[in-house]
Amino acid sequence: MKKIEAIIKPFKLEDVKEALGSINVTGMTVSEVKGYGRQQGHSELYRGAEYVVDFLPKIKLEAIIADENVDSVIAKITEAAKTGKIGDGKIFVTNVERVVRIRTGEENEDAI
Amino acid sequence: MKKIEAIIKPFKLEDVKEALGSINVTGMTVSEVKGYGRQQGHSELYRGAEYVVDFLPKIKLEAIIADENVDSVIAKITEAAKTGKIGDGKIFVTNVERVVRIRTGEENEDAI
Amino acid sequence: MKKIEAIIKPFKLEDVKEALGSINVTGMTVSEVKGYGRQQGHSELYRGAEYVVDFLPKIKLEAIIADENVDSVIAKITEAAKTGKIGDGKIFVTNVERVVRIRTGEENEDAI
Amino acid sequence: MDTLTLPYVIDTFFLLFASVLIILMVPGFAMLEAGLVRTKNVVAVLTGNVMLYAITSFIFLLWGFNVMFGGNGFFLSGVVADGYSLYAYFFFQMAFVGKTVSIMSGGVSERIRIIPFMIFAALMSGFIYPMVGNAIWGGGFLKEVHDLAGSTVIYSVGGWALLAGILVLGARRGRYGKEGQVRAIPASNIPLVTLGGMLLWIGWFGFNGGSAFHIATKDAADLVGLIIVNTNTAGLAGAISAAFIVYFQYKKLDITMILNGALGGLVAITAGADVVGLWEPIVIGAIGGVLVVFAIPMFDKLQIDDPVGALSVHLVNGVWGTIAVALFADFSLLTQLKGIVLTGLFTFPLSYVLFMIIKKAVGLRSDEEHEYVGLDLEECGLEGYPEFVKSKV
Amino acid sequence: MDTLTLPYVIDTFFLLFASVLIILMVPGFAMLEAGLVRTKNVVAVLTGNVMLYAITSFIFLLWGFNVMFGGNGFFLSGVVADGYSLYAYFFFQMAFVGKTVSIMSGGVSERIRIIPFMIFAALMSGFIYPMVGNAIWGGGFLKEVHDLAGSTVIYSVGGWALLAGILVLGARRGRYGKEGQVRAIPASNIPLVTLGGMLLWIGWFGFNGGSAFHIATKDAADLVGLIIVNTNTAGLAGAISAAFIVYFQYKKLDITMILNGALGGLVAITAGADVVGLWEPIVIGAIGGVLVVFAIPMFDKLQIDDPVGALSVHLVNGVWGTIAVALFADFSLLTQLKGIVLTGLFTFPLSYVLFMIIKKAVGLRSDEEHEYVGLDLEECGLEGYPEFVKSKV
Amino acid sequence: MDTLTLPYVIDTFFLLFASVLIILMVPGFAMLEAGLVRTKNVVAVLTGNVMLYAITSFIFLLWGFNVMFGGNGFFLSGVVADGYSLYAYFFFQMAFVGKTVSIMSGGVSERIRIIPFMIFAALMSGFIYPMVGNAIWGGGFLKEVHDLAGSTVIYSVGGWALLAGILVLGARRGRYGKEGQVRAIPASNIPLVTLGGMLLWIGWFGFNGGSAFHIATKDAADLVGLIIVNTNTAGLAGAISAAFIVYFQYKKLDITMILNGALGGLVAITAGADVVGLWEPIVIGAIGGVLVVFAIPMFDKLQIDDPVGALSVHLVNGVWGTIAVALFADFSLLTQLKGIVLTGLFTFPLSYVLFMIIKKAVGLRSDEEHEYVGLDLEECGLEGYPEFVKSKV
Ligand SMILES: Nc1ncnc2c1ncn2[C@@H]1O[C@H](COP(=O)(O)OP(=O)(O)O)[C@@H](O)[C@H]1O
Ligand SMILES: Nc1ncnc2c1ncn2[C@@H]1O[C@H](COP(=O)(O)OP(=O)(O)O)[C@@H](O)[C@H]1O
Ligand SMILES: Nc1ncnc2c1ncn2[C@@H]1O[C@H](COP(=O)(O)OP(=O)(O)O)[C@@H](O)[C@H]1O
Repeated sequence: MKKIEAIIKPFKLEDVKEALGSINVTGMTVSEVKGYGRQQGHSELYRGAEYVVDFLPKIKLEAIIADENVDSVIAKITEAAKTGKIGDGKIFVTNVERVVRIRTGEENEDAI
Repeated sequence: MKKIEAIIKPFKLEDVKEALGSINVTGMTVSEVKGYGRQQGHSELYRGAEYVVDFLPKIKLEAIIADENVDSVIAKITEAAKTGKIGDGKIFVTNVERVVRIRTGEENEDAI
Repeated sequence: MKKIEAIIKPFKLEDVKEALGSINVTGMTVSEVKGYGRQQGHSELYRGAEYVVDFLPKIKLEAIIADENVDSVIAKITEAAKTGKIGDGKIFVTNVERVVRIRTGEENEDAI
Repeated sequence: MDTLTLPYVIDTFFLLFASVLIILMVPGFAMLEAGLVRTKNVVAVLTGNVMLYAITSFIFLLWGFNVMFGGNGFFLSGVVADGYSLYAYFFFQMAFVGKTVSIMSGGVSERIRIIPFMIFAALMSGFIYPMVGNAIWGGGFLKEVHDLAGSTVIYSVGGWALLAGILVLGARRGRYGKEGQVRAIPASNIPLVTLGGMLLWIGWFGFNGGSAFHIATKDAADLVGLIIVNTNTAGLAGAISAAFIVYFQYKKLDITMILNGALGGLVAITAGADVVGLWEPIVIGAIGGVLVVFAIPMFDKLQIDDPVGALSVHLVNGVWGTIAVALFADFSLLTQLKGIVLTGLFTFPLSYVLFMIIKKAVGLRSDEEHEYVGLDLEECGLEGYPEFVKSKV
Repeated sequence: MDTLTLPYVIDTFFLLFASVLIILMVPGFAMLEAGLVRTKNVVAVLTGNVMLYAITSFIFLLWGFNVMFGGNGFFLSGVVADGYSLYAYFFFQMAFVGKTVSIMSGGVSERIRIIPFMIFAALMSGFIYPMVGNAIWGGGFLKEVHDLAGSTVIYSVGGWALLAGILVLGARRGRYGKEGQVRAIPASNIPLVTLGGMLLWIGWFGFNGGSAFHIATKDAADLVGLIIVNTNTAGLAGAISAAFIVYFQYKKLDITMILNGALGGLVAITAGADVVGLWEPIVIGAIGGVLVVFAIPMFDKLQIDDPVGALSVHLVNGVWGTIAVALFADFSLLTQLKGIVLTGLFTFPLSYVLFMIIKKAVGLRSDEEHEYVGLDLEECGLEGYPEFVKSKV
Repeated sequence: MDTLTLPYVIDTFFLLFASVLIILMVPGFAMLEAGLVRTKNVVAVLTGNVMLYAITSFIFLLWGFNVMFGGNGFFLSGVVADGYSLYAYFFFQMAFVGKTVSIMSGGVSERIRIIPFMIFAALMSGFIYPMVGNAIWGGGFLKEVHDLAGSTVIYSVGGWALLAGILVLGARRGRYGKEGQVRAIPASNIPLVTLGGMLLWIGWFGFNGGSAFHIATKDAADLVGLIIVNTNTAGLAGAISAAFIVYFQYKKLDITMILNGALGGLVAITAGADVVGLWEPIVIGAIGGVLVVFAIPMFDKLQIDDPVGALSVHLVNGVWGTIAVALFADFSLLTQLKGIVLTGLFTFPLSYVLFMIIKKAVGLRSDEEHEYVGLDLEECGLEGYPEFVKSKV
């Protein structure tokens, strides 16, 4: 099994969720993160002093999937999350050795 | 070393923490996340329009542990986090190649 | 490629960011987490009842980097995040199999 | 001692007291609306509320008051106060003017740019409102219409202008799906909404009570007492009826609906609190609450996107309250309807045209990206609840 | 001009002013309590506070006022006002009635369902409170008890009913460990708590000051001035004494304790602010603050779970304040004690039985799962600070 | 009926009304400042605001009032009230005293420890303020200075003491970079800031209006009306001018600047609202708003770290407002300057020395670690918005 971590723009979450649903990936966990990268932070103003906000709000989406789905999942996420503008985010793939469903104790592919 | 990631129901955190403490796992990092899965989101009402909340609040617990503890940790988490109802969550195991304790520079098992 | 996860004290984030910038690591994702470890939680008071706060605020910093940079990145983070007091945090290294830049579809080292 | 001046003194004091209550509605609207929009648009709403109070009051001081009450120039010159201090009279009237725009600011929120909206606010307080006000309250050709404190003059004027504004602006992006389905966009901060709603409720005692203008005779004191009790009763009835209906429909006590119900009741009683007895406000307010609960989804069905429910509260109930005067007291229905219709015919097209002109001239709506990111950063340079990973320390 | 009516006018105006201040306590309690509960129960608390104001006031308008002040039917008929407008008199009394339930709503929060609680609120405002009020203030058989603005009539009545409610409901799940250890459940929003506490403090000037009913003679004006100064002094003293003790015990300045100390002082002075001099409120208030700091952990030891400290503030200090009248002014201790005891003996068992009946009939407490998830979603369908990953846009 | 006492009654009522508005400034300052600091210091700021109200008022009751107005001992003894209740007079004056310290508490926030600051608050209300107040308002040697409600007596006194406090304390860690660059530290809660700002604005009507002391003649009523209108006008003008400049400089409508501009205008009109006509407050207030926008970065350039902008609002405009009296009305510029300079020469060095003594004796500033973690946990034992992973349930 693989873990897909995608850092995306917050307003793209719903689109990505639907895109993944269309290929039957219906389990995922998301969190609010802040990202730092090529996308220039904007400068904000606070009572007369300008300052740069380096870290921009992003959503991190994590989904554990079966090995054979990696390509299709990456394709779907890329398609749905893309705006073409800098800061669209990244996808990272790592290996997962074991998965357990707490409710039933099922393991691995059955537990996804 | 392995990283154990457990997605659990928020009100189970304290129980899981204690369960892990009982087998001397006393380091962990937790964060607030939102989960999407089989557990149906509830529908909320907002000024006359109903809408579905797909993403439910969960806690993500991460603990790096020695290889030999994987089974006991999984067993303890499963036991403590289980309510038997849908949405209890998942445990994912991944491999960790190196660990460093920032304060001392100690590495790997010494650093956990 | 490797994923570096560092759990650090919140007020050290800016120093760590600058330290990484100095070796040209300019992409990273951070999130607010709570940590439990050797550092004793402090006891708070709430209307006449004392209670222990076990989980202390930390920042989790994740950066995907090329294999050859692991040592220098660890060195920089350790240096910048260290206060020498308990609770300085940990660094974890895991393997990343694939990286995709959503905007361009570039993969792996090109996408970091 | 000259006791002859005491009624002058007491009425002046009373008007100042009422004015202060009305000005409490400024933070009232600001908190209500800031709580009802998404976090990313909170500062824009707050800034709009503060600035519109400043701008509308300022213009009213410069010439609006003068236009409305038949003065002869600028500032207060030539306006006559009837048995109380002219300053107190001005202050009381000035406290009103911003309300017509306050009620709009929630309805156009989350997409309107602040400066173009302030231009409209200036036009509203410098022209539209003083002209309607002059017709009904300033002794003009609608002076037969009974509208104690402004169900029509304030609330439906603001409501018509808001409707025009929403039509020109369009809905928030993503609010209505491709097949016309309505997507709820939840509020960001319910305690603020509740605080704002209660401050408005309390401000209304000054709003309606002060509109008696006099308290310094036994009859006047009784009348003020009656008005305030009736105002409160209609608010209670609106809250309770909205709660009943919303619970009946959805099995949930949606506090945003309940508060809007209360405000609907308060708007509805504003025209006639002085000419009805103690039980009529129960009916008037309860119907007000019901109207709100049904009007909110109706506007959504028409894809008229009103983030805070202001049309349902202020426009619908402004009309209802003005009609209710004829139903529950001895006033001509025809006259009341004439007031309603002519006000609408004057305000709506004029506002529509003005909004169109502003749109062409300087633009009205924030661009797509800023709408996603939130207006706060673009318009105000700050966020409502900033912090986290922001600065080194 | 008829100057003879001016005292009538001034007293009417004064009562309206005082009433408005008291109604500021509605958002006051709402903010205080919403800030003290956990985020997941914030909306339920807010909804309860708004609805209880609506329901109790409404019932008081329909018949409660009539029962309490010896009228002859419904609404205001047959009640006689003494030298001021009957409407203002009603409005002032109506502003009081909700308080008896407001003080309960924090104490039963985080587990009580809203609708059963509203049933109790209706019974409180329609029966329990008017009957106690009639006995003490309406010229009934406890009329010798000196209780200016309701240390007993309002605060201990609410307190006894709250105690009954808490006993019937039980503690929040997880509040007390298996071995009886107390687990702190921290508040969610301290700025709201502070805002609410200060609004209550300010409302109290109307609460106690208005209870003089007259201001329109030199003596009356002095008395009102004295009452308001004394009210404030007791609040100050309660805050300072609570701060001292809490700092002495824990080396921390716990603001929730300090504000509760201030409120304790305010409750304590409510019975006798008119019959003591300038220094006695210092003692009365300081003792009030101390009582709060010690009573809160005491109730916890008894496993009586009161999320906001309402029993310590209102019940304990309601009793203390009523006794203090006899200690610091020339009133019979016996009479005061009689008032305290009879009120308790009437209110506590009656409330207990009513809560039990409601529990059997419709259920009182939210089920386990909803208590974990929070009452907001189940009861109100919304969250206090919604947002994040909620809707597409 | 004795109508001769009615002016006494009306003036007493009026002073009580004004006092209540002023006390609304307590939550006003608390919300403004709590919103402007970082989340980790919110509770410390709230606790400071509540405690300073308690302590300063208490000391003023015990002897401060007596010192200031030439009494003969403690409490109110020997002070003479001129045609209204002595209690109301005391209450009104007591409502003022805390303000001198409230305006400081934002400026020294995020690093000062609460208890040492309370020691200073006690000294301020027991000595510094009563002595300056006595010189100008109590018939002392500066009684020629025209300062209606305290541009100098309240705001610049508080401002000088704040400047001394900031110099003794030093800047927040990390505020200024090694090469002197200024690092912005954003606010935590803008809705609270707005609420606080508007409560202050409304409180100011009582602050300045009440400073007429009398309303019970036709002339007095007109004067009070004029003062309140002028106060409001200066606030409007300050908000608008600050908005213009801030938009012109940065193309953003920074609400914290706009609100500070409004407060600057309000401070500036406080000395002379009673002696100017209707248009002068526009100029005075607009200049006040401009001064704020330029003074804030100026203090930063001097590395005088004032988290909320209090020096720019209160000290700078306190001085400007006192000068403006001479520019726009018929008063001696020399006398006004004498008042300004002597007040500064008295307050600043004395405060500096007192802060130094407190620093040596008990320490003034929180240590480095607590400053990073936030003062809330160390000083108060709680956090502003606690929750999350805190307790089992
Ligand atoms: N090396 C990295 N490690 C972890 N996260 C990264 C890395 N590089 C980028 N990110 C994340 O991806 C987001 C987008 O990256 P950015 O460089 O701004 O634009 P783009 O996605 O167009 O290359 C960043 O905000 C950050 O959250
Ligand atoms: N494939 C997955 N990848 C990542 N997280 C998942 C996945 N499936 C489920 N989760 C997480 O686990 C939680 C519980 O899953 P769910 O399917 O609702 O119930 P159950 O745990 O009983 O199978 C989800 O809310 C989500 O956070
Ligand atoms: N085994 C672990 N797994 C995951 N996170 C850990 C682990 N041990 C510690 N941490 C994280 O590192 C932080 C610091 O650890 P702690 O033991 O308090 O001090 P130190 O870093 O000095 O060893 C913890 O707050 C927690 O977030």
